[in-house]
Amino acid sequence: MIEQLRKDFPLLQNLVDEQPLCYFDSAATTQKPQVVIDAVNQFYHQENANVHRGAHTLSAQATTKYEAVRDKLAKYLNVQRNEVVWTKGATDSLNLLAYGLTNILGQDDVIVLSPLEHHANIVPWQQAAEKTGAKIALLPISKEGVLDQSAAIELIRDTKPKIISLCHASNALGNIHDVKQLIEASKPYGTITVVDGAQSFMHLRPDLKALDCDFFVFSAHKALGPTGVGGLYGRYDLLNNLPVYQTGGEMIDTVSFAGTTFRNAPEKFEPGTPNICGVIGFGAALDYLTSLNKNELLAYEQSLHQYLLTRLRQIDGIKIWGDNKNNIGVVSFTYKNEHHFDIATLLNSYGIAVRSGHHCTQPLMAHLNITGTVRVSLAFYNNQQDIDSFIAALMETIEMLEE
Amino acid sequence: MIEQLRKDFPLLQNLVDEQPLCYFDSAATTQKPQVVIDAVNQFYHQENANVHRGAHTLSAQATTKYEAVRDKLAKYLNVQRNEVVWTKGATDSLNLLAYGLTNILGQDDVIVLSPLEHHANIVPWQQAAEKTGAKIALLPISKEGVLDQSAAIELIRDTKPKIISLCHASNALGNIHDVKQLIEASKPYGTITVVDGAQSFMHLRPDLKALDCDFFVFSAHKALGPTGVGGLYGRYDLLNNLPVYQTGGEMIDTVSFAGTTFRNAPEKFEPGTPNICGVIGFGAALDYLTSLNKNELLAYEQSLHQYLLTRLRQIDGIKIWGDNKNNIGVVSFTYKNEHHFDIATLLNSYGIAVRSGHHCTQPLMAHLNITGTVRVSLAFYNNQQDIDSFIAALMETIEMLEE
Amino acid sequence: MDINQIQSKLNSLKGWQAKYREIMLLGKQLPALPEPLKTPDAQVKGCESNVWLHLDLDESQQRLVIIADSDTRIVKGLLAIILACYNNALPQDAQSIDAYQLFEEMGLIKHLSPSRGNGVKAIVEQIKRQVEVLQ
Amino acid sequence: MDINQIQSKLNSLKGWQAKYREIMLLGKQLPALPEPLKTPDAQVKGCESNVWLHLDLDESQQRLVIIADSDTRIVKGLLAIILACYNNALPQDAQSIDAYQLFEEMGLIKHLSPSRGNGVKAIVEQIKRQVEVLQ
Ligand SMILES: Cc1ncc(COP(=O)(O)O)c(C=O)c1O
Ligand SMILES: Cc1ncc(COP(=O)(O)O)c(C=O)c1O
Repeated sequence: MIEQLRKDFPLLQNLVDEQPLCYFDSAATTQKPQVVIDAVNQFYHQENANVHRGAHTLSAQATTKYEAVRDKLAKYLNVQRNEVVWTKGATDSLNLLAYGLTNILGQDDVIVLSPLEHHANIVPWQQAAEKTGAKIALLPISKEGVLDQSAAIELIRDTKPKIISLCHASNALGNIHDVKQLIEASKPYGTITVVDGAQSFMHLRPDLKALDCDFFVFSAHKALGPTGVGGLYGRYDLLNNLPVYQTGGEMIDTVSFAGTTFRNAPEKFEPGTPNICGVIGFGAALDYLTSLNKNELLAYEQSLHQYLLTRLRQIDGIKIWGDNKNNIGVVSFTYKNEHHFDIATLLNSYGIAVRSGHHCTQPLMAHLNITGTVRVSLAFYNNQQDIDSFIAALMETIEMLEE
Repeated sequence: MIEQLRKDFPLLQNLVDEQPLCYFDSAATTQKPQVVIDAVNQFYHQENANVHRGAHTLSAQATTKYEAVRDKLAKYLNVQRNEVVWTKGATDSLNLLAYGLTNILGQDDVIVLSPLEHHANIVPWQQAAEKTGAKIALLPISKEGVLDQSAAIELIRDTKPKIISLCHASNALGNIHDVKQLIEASKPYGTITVVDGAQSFMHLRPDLKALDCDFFVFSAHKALGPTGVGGLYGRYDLLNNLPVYQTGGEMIDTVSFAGTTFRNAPEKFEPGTPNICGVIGFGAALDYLTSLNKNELLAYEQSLHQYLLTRLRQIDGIKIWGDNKNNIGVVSFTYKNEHHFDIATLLNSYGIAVRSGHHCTQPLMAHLNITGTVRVSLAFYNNQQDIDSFIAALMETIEMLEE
Repeated sequence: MDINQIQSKLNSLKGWQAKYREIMLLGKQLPALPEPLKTPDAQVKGCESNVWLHLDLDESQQRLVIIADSDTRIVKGLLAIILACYNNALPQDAQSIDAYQLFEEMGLIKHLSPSRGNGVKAIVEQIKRQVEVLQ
Repeated sequence: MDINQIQSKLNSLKGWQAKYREIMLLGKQLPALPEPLKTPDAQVKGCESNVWLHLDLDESQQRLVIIADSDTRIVKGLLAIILACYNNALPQDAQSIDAYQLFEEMGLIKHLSPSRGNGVKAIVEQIKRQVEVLQ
């Protein structure tokens, strides 16, 4: 099956630097299947028009198609269509939220985060905390970077947070968090719960009604879709009660210099011309994803991950960080005192595309007491051959470094 | 020449509702030349990767290509590359600005706008005014919707505004404003000058050093580029002194829970994964535009506009709004008491794609004492044949309405 | 004309111009709403043009009476079609009438601008909401 | 090795692995910067890895003396190449040396990650800025 699916991804068929490519950077951005590229293509060839205001057929059709993707997304996440807002991406969504929730925060109120968060799920909350005098409390994690679930629940009980914002899966280490349990634990305190689903959206296809979170954010480009588009889910009343964020056309009801009134969510949060083509391309990505069996795909990814771990563990001096059991298929490692940049650069000379560095998680790296890792992130379009090539290249890389 | 150029726009070759299409909605969004579609295509086929952090070749190449478009844009606007920020579009840019300039505003400070502004250049300033107690003053316009330049200069002298934000060209009526003169008039008062270039970017190719504005905003999708991307120019010191707006990855220097430091402009304002493919597609649009002679294109657009005006004026009962001399090629009209929606809908049945309504300029419509207009907006890919078809359809439409 | 007659008439017409002509004709036959009834309360949100709508039950028979108007000819014609679907229906039957579906069948939706444009959807939803309140 | 020797050596090597091996070798020959000199002031902004750089004039001849270090082997090797370009040059000549261009000629730029990555550009710009201050 996978060999068939791989053919859907044209970039994977290419040579890079005259070598076949082993793409292990899907946590940064995924490759796009042909159907997504075709949808974008077709839109510009045959359907391009602005949405929502047109009295002409092209505009009507573009609007229908654009809004239909909202339905697809709502279905994917198991929520209502008016509970999903289109944004520029996870970062945009988190900024909208942190801004919108600033006015529920007061002096010494607590925002709970984890040390595993991506900068996008740290800095906006820091800004909100600075403005309001709220405090940020961190869930406890181990030396290896694994969340201590029972201590986490305890911390929630102790701090009774106003807001919890947690990644469903860590981009740096791949750890999957049991956010459902943490959300449950926070219920008695009326905590607003935010899930950063940037990494879980594609791999785990979360059912938000089951997770029972208040808000959820993600980026399309990490889920087979185009760049420049993403989303925010919000439980309708909470969402609609957030203050307006960006303002402009489309999100208003009436504008006059005497005063302006706004629409309800989701329009309220969607000023200006949206990324129409991005949304339509993402619609094709959702169709593609949902045409594939979720459990089969996940099982395959998990087996690849196990294989990768097994092969890596055979190499002396490799240290693997994070939770290797509950993991979306990311391996973050260091080798002795060698610099992650050197390893990644040398691997690249063999056509192995990995990421190196702090992965926008500097506080996590500080906690682990390292400057960064080499990160191998898998998707269902990787195969065992990719991993074999990687291991072979890594062995030679290590040899070169130790010469 | 134009017949050759039209072939570059695949959508214009299509039938819509089994009829040839006359696309007159370029002020809403322009059609895209094949080279832009190809650039997007090629990116996803061969080059797709996240930017700025990769140790692998694909990422390096994507970064180089992405950053090269910043150079192209800077050259197009005649500014420095670190003075341009990528945003989601004009609306996003204006929100960034109004947020960033809020802290220079105090009680009773004056923000000058015109009644011709798009909602995106009104509501963000209203929000800033609400927060600070600043006042909005409006430049005087005529009953037809034309700016009174000398009264405008007087108003600037009288109000000594902290900020002026004006559209370079009106999207509703097409009027071109002599913003250069207004900017000059405001110099003695240290006014921050913002130009909304959404409509002028493509038609006028403004030289920002010559305009001498402090800030300038635009959207790529109105200039042959993809949706979901746009820009903000700022005079470097002013730009760099704006407070951070959205926060997250890429825009930070260091993040820790003890405190976070930010990069300088433009990175400071570019958190998260950008619309990489959108920027690269826009690069192709800029290449395409600049390969065409600016003056020839403008002269052609102006001659089309004149032809359209001449033909329309021959129809009894048509009222044309706005400045018909200094105009980017937009004709906004009403016919007796007929509703713009009816006219536009009937025109559409002939394959004529116009826009009807308030064009996101409700205050202007209120000033003109109408609920909306039918707007015909031209681009260089229109031809005389389009206009002839439009006039013929309009005559039949009027006949139907008067039956 | 009842809704079936309207439907077969529209289906029999070739070309958009003829269909629009018929739709506008239907609109013309719809009585104008007296100005005092064009209140903000009665306005249907989500239409680009102005649409006012009042819904009540006829005292004797407890059947739906809807009166409505629009400032555009075409939307007024669409209103006439919608009203033909619902007027005189029993409230309990109204919920199962899908006027939007009907428009789709007649091929009118694809051509008319959706959601925030012509507002067929908004009008139908408004009617359904008000019927629910009545029950 | 002077810069010409480095250049012809690198050009003669086939394959990326051989080139990187040579670059790392050049790095190994570069003396380590004493820890006290690895100050935040000396750090080059815009590199993903740590790069420290000190620039001065040799007292007798008034020629550039640059010492630098990095915590990665490859960047250290790149530093060695950059230093070979600038060390011993007269300040007035340094402005016309374009090490970045040289890297491009050797085909190294395309392969190494740009701007915020390996930081060749940032290092070269830092040197030019400091030379300007000296003059
Ligand atoms: C003059 C003007 N300003 C601002 C905008 C907003 O642009 P966007 O919707 O691309 O953000 C527009 C678009 O219609 C416009 O015409
Ligand atoms: C866990 C997590 N959160 C947030 C983000 C930010 O996403 P984007 O850069 O698409 O806005 C990322 C992307 O790396 C991520 O992995």
